[in-house]
Amino acid sequence: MNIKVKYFASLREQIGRSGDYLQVSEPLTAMEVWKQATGREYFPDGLLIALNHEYISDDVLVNDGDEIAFFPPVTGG
Amino acid sequence: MNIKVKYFASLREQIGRSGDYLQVSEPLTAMEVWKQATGREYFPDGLLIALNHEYISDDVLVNDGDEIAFFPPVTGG
Amino acid sequence: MRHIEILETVFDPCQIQKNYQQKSMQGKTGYGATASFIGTMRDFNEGDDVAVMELEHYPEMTEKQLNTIIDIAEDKWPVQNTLIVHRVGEILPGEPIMLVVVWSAHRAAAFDACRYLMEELKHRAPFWKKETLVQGDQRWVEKNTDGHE
Amino acid sequence: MRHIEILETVFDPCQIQKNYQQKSMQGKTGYGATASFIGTMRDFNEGDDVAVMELEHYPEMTEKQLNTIIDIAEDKWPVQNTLIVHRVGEILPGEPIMLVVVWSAHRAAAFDACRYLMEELKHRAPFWKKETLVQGDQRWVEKNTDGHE
Repeated sequence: MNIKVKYFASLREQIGRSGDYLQVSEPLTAMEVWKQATGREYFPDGLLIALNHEYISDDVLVNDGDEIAFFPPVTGG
Repeated sequence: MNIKVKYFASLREQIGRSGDYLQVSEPLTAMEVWKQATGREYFPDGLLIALNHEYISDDVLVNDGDEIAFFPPVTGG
Repeated sequence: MRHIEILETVFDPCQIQKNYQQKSMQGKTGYGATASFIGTMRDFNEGDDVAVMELEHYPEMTEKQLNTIIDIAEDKWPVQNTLIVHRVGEILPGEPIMLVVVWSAHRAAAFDACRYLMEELKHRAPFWKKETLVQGDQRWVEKNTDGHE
Repeated sequence: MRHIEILETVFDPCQIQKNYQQKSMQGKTGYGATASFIGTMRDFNEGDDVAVMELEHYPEMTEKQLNTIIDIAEDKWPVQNTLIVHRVGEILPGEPIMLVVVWSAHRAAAFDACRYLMEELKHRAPFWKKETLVQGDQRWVEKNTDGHE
């Protein structure tokens, strides 16, 4: 199973890359993806998660072929 | 004493003229100006009054040189 | 800053907004928000097809009332610049009737002031509309609809 | 009708609004109200002088989120047409960042929908601003200010 992971803005800079390709053997929650992809236990306060371009909470399951993104609060407009 | 009276929109059409010059011997209230200028006792519901381009109520005194206007509800915008 | 203009001929609201901003805010970069409203003549009103509209006003009072409502808006919000343009005379469907633009540092002030000016203009500025219906009848518009209809 | 555009170069909001209206509403005379909002880059933020701003976004998600908020606005109000334009990339003070325009038959719907789109865009659309101060420091804008500040 392949999961595409993306990071944006200040998080991208902190992590030092714009994304990861994760190979896993079973569906993971968004939080598990975060931990595996970044190697970090701590999930920053206020960090947002989008699964296939829709906002989700950290307990939603991520499946094969999904694109998941982590990013700080948005500041457009 | 001279008072300039103006009528606008549907009121102008009903009265048949756009204004009057009133010559009076003492200050009158707006309502008295209305009656003398138009010859009408009845003051139509919702009619607005402006004295020197500011809204007033019908008991305000009109003085020499003033311009008073009567008109229906405004519909700009 | 402010500018009020009463026009007897058709105008292009986007172009006027652009030209006025270029002229009046040359080099200024402290405003972050511009809210604008354009009123356009519709081809219908109260269920009838309207062919043409005649807009009458009371020139000296119009100017005074519009200045007063801008004064109040400037007291209530940190408005940096205001533009009000209003047509009078014969107006055809699809033609702009009025334009209100407000520039401010922040969007809440720009939105609130623009809407306030719009509502107050409708309530206080001495303009009157007379419609000629497609069938030929003429009628004065009797009452401005509420902004929160 | 709707149009969403993400631009990497400077744009003229008044001109875009005018061109889009001419193109999309040719011959239409049923709309009476056009409310618009332009966000412009200020030369200050949180007390500091800003020299330049870098606007990053998440392209596929941006488009999807903007379509969703227009869907919701169309459900809530009788909106006839919507235009949203947003800059990305390097932006200088005085340059426009975004434009939201709503066309409707009535002004309340146009104003309410325009403001709603503006607020929702700020809350949901995946854009991020990084400021370079005049002194040379760089910083990410951490939080969008409340629309009712």
